[in-house]
Amino acid sequence: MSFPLLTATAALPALGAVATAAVPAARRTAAKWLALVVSLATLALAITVLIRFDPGGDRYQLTESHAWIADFGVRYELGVDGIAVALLALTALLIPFIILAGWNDADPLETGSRRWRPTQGFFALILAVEAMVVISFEATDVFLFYIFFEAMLIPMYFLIGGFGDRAHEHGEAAASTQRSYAAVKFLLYNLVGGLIMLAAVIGLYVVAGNFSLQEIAQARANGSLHMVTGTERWLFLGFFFAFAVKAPLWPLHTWLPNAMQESTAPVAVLITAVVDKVGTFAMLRFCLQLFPEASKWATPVILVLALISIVYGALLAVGQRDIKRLVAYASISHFGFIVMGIFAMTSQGQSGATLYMVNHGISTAALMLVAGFLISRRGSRLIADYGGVQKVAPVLAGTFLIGGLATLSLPGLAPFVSEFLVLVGTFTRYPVIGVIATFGIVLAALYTLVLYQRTMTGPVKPEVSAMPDLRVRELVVVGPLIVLLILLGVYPKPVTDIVDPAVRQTMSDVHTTDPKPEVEAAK
Amino acid sequence: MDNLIALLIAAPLLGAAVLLVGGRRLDAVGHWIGTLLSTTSFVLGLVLFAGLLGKDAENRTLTQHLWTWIPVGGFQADVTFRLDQLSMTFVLLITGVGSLIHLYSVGYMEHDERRRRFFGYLNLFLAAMLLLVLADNYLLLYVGWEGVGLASYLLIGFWQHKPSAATAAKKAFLVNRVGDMGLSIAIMLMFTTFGSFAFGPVLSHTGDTSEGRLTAIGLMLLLAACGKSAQVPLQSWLGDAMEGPTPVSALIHAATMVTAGVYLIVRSGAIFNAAPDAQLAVTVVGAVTLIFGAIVGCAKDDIKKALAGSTMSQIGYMVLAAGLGPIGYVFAIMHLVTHGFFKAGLFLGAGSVMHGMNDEVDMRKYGALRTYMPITFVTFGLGYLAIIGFPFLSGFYSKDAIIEAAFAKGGTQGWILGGVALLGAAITAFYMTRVMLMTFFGEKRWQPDAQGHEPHPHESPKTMTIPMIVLAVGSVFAGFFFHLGDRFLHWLEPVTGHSEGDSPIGATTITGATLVCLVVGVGIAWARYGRKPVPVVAPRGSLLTRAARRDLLQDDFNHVVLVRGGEHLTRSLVYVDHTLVDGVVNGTAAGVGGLSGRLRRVQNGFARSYAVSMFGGAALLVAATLLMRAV
Amino acid sequence: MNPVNYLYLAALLFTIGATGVLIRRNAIVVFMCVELMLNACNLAFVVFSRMHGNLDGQIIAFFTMVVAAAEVVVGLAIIVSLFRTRHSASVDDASLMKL
Amino acid sequence: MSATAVHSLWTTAADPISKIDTPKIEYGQLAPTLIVLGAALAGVLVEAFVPRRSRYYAQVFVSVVSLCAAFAAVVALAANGYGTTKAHIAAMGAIAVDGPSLFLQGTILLAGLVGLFTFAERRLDPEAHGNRVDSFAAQAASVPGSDSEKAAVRAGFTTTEVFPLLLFAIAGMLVFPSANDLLTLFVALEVFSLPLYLLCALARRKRLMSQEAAVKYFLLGAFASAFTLFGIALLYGYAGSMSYGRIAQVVDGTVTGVDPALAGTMGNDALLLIGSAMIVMGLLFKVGAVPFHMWTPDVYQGAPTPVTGFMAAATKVAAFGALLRLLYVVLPGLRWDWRPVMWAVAVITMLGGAIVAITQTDIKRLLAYSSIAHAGFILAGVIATSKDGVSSVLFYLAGYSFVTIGAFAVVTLVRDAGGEATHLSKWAGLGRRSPLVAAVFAVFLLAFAGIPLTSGFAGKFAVFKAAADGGAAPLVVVGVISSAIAAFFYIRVIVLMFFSEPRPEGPTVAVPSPLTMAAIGVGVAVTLVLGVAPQYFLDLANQASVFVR
Repeated sequence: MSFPLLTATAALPALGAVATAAVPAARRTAAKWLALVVSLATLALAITVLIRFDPGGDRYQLTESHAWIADFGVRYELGVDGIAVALLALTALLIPFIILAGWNDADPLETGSRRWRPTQGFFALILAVEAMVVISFEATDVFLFYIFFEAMLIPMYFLIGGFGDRAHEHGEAAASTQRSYAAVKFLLYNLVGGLIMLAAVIGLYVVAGNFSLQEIAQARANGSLHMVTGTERWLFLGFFFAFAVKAPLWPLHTWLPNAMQESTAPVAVLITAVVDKVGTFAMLRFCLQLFPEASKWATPVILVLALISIVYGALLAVGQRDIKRLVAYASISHFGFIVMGIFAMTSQGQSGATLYMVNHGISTAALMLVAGFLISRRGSRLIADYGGVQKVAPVLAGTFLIGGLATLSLPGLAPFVSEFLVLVGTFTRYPVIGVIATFGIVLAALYTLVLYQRTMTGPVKPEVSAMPDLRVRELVVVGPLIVLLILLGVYPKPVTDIVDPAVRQTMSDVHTTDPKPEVEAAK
Repeated sequence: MDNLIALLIAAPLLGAAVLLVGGRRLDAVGHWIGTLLSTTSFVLGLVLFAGLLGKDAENRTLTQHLWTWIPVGGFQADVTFRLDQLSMTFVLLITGVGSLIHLYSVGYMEHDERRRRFFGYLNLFLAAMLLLVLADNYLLLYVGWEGVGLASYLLIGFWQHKPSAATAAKKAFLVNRVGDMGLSIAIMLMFTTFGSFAFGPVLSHTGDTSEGRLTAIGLMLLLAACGKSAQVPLQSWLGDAMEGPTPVSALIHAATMVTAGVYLIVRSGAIFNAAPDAQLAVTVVGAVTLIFGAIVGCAKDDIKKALAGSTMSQIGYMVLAAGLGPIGYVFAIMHLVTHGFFKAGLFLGAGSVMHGMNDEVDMRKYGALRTYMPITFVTFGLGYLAIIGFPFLSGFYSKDAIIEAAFAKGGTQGWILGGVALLGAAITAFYMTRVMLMTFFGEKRWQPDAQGHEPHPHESPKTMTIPMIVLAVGSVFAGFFFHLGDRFLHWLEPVTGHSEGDSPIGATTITGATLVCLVVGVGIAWARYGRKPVPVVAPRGSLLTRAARRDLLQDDFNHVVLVRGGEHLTRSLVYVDHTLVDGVVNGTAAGVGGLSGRLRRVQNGFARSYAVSMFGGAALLVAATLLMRAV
Repeated sequence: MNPVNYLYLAALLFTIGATGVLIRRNAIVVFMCVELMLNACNLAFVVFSRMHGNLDGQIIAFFTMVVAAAEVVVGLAIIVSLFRTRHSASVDDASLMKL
Repeated sequence: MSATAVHSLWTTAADPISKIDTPKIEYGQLAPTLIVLGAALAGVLVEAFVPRRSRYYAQVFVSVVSLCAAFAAVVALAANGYGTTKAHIAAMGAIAVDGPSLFLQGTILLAGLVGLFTFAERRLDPEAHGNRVDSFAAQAASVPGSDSEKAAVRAGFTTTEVFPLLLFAIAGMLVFPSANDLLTLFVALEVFSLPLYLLCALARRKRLMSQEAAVKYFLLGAFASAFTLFGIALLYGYAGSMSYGRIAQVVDGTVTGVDPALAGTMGNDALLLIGSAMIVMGLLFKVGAVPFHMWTPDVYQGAPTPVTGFMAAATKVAAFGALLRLLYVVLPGLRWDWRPVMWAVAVITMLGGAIVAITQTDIKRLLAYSSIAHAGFILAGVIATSKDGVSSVLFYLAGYSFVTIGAFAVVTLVRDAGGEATHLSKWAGLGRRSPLVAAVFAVFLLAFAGIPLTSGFAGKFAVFKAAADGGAAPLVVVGVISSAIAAFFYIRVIVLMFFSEPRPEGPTVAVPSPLTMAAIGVGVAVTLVLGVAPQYFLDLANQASVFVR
């Protein structure tokens, strides 16, 4: 038996989490370094996966399969396709930056009991989330996926509720109340989604008798597993609901602004750039493969919801007074694009959506982490509290601008490629929706530039006049992300090459092909 | 030689990267690096130009494939460059005028502590514009297109500490984005229609599809062009863009940015040729903007804004010409080139004046500057003569050709368009004469600036005057040079195609009419501003004047409808999100909580009531069981 | 006499006992009502035993008595300790815990 | 009825007496019960003869040894195939030795053992006059606050009787799910109920509440027993037998239960239906299903916490075992009648428990309502009427009981001057003061909430799967909804512990002896093992899911 690479990729951060949590209270710095080293090692493993993955090979590669809970028809089955590899790499890539960015976010303010170890906890939780996200991307067993899809809520919940920005306009008590509100909201939304999915998972078992994605998909494809139309639709809705909460799709989105607003910037990045991706990823992998007919049936409604998300998220982003909330609503808009791309059922749309997940992860990380650096300097999240920052901290302002430009999908930066692909992919099948979605790019420019203008330009406010520019650690965080944004914007081919075969497979699962261009069709 | 094309772009791009990433270490030499790399690009352009001239007219298209950019299914975007006569023309204009502006900026920005960054942005601007004109497909063009938007954003807002500059920059970007939306929809339409968006497949298959689709594509391209070229209704950013340093205005108005729209329309000629409705829309937009810009130019007291109005109007000419189809394409480009010379010269001159006048921009506070700044006066004067179409200067040839082409459109349309073009010529003469008179003639109306410094007008340093002189030479001779033996026509014809229209009136008559308009315009201006002293405080003016001062109320319209409306919309959506979307969930939670509170009271602590509940439950259980049997 | 009538009697006694539990306040009385219900059951057992012609029912009756006796022991202990603490045997007084 | 018929009744009734055989008792197969019962009696003797000073140790020793021995006996029986191939009915039809009984007996014994640890804990309360004290009253007979009580405390009295009481209760519970006739069922019910009534009254602190709990539990319990008994009488009247197998046959119609002569009056389904409904009601009372649940919160709150933990776990196991056997062995022929009714009960139990729990402010009451909701979930598995249903319920009960005991054990640790600090507001910021205790409690809460990787999830999944397979999909949906509601209050507690600022006058967390630590540790271990690698236990439950008839 070959080395279980995929298991190792998930197990390493899991063990790292335990080890980090076990570091004694006084050795905070050791815990940080340990977490960083583990995350880097995980990245190395993820890169190994990336290298060993052959885009032209089997659909699922590096597969592992072991008996687990035979009684539930559950196997421990791992395997990655191109889409999963891309997202796996993204996750492994972002975690070291998140850890580095949050280096000092969890230093204890006052000592509680002797055993109170928030720093260790913070980094352990981040690694735990990484482990669970990684295994969700790898799982080819629906049940296995579900378990980690749900379980990752717990560490996330503690990260949101337990760690927040230092300063708060209404004092620590109010901050703590709002934090726990945000954490509870996050958990309840996702838990409700997850429980509804649980009902569907059980239903799937009743219908299919096992949870193997490959087996079910195959049985569906060759007709040996017939689902009654109504059943398929209900099951699809159960799955989709959970993913739509996670993604999040309008109108199930309201937990995201709260969660991102109250958590520290690295955690906010973790939510939107890493954890939420599981939702959209799962739509692509599970909804479409398991329930192709129902997916097609639901497409119009989902596209409209996605469209609403795009426009609504962007408009609300314009109306925000809080930097993080603004980024959160922007993310909602972007998730609208991703969902739209997935359900446009064209290869451009789905490749674009996958690429979008990767790019959005990087761009949001860049923007949000810089915003976090900014917020930690001034101790306020309110846009109105800033002004003229570029004068005193030009590098910070510059990186913030690049992050913002990536968010508004400036050509030359990575998100443009994916956004355009999604738009084209949607347009070829649903021109009207594609055109309306294009309005999103104007709104994106509006909220980004308004944010930049209000915080970075204009006369220097007295409170920011002594603001230091980015430190070396912070530059190390932002620099590589920006380089990646440019690289993937100029040369996304390596990623599309990996993703493309998987998307084509998915398309054939759903029995669709790209619409032919008019001229070619005429010939 | 093909491989040099990429270097054209690479040189300024490298400059931008080095200058922006390099940091303070490069402060001392940054401006020279920038100028050098821009000039390098110009030299490369000349080399390529020489190479092209050495080939047959039919084989003057070079392509360079660098790498496959986005390959997804049928969607294939390549990074491929295409250098033909049309792009060559632009390359030379962009790098030539651009390099001169770089040189000029060395002096103009000397005292700005962020000069290095300014040059970085300038280089970025050139690179983006070169990418735009060299791209072989619309998507790559789009990259340059938005790159230009970004660079203009950075440059217009260069003095970010001024809120007005930051706002103007944002506005420019946003309005441009609206146009960009058009371009991206156009690309999507092309993809669904032709399965490609490279110039070759798209432009050679226009005959295979319906006119309706082509019209849609054309209109979307027009929307894009309106954004970049500041055509009505997306012209509003141009005036505000004057917040940027003057070299930036020169660059935007002469060599880059606003010309992009004209390039796009001319480049997509094949589509417009097959979609007459779209063409008509182009001409209408051009004609309206022509007059609109001219009127605005008449009312502005800010020298740069007056020039901005003029740009709008002149681009209107070009768009009008481009809308005329093959009759006009060549002349549109020709006017674009000559305009590049004289408008750059005018702006640099204006910058020179401001440089000497403590950055004062209000022409009412100028006057009698001709003796203090002789070089500026002469170069500005030559540019002035060129733009009003003074015979045998460059503007004369290009504008005259457009007016002829407009008449040649034929029918009522021809008369209307020709008439508008003529009227525009007259107004141009009026407002440019006004600018000239208010700035260089009359009495001194100088005022101390906000800090109380009296202005001491003086001639600008050599780095500034040399570019002005060079541009003045271009303004004088370029038109004649192009016109001689229809050189320009023959040069461009293989790309754009050309057809002679049959004008209802003779060419000589039109030229005569143009000259009459010119004299009338100059005369009225002289009567109003040359003979009488110019008041320092602007008179209230007529309704039209007041409207024109406010950009014909378009900003007010935008403010009321878009800004206010948008604010209301977002605010109400924030409310909706909070109360409705969130409220439903919170309401459900509260409902369950309330139910819980009520049910809780059943548990009243009395054992006997518990027993009642049990007894009742037992009774129900029994009854239900019996009932089940009965049913 | 038809043994079924004894069944009716048993049911009646049971109902009376149950009603007593529901309406009486004194814990001892309540408890006695429970005992009455048990005895109603006993009656039923015996009647059924008689009707079926086997002895099971009668044997059960004995068991029930033993169980009832045990219940009395436990019950009285609890009730008495409650009474000594509160000086009241009202079940309604014992309502510290609610909601 | 003719006179001869009546006469023949008399004579035939008299005959069998002469034929009474010596009862054949399979002592080996009843060993678990007998060991515990014997130990309980030994405990009584210990109480009588061992000096006060060493009674505690003697009692703990006897109890631990007996429970371990009984568990070993269960394991031995199972290993010898009594759970599967050799399953049969022992003790002349009174006791069924089969898979479900052995599984549940094993569970009860382990739960009892862990519960015993919490009973024996003597380090939590501060020492009174140099004597270590446990959670039970110094002298139950003394009036709270009286001089005699003070004297008893001063003298270092402890109520070591709790150990034999516990053993008696366990013995009853062992019999309850394996009872194979109605009489045994009733006797077992009383045998385990009576000691529990007493145990409830024995709290050291808050004795008023403890006594009140006992009174309520006792009166309502007796009331419910009476119903059960009447139900038994009716069923006996219907079938003419107490034996499960015999009644089932009568229900199926394979045997006529009644003399044809009596059929007109007696062979009446009304007897069957009313009788079984009343028995089921008695069992539903024990499991705490709505609307028979109202004793649960009060008793759980008032009883000494170790007792609550034990009771919540073991009673539920025993009662569900009995319910399963009753419904699956005796009344399968009636399932079209009882299924809809049980559907309704399950639905209102799940929803009722979850909804009312939301607004609770006392941690013990909260857990009580949570146990009600869980009873609803388990009922969903019961309703499946399939082998899967049985095994899922068995699995759920095994997982649930350890979580419950563990959770209540944690509750005993959080104390202030008045003993256990059970008001939720006092738990604020516990995560800051004692991260470990809070984390452990959070694990239990997450298991209650059914978060994956805990036993709660595996159990819930098993039960819902069985229900969905059995055609009860709507029940699954309701279950999911009430899970969501339930999640809300579990999360509320977690929020309180971790995200609220600790109060300055907040409670302290006592450091327990290894006994409670073991109880909590076992709880956590079982929760995680059953959550992560449940297959072995699912197999076990699967093998054990066939009832003998």
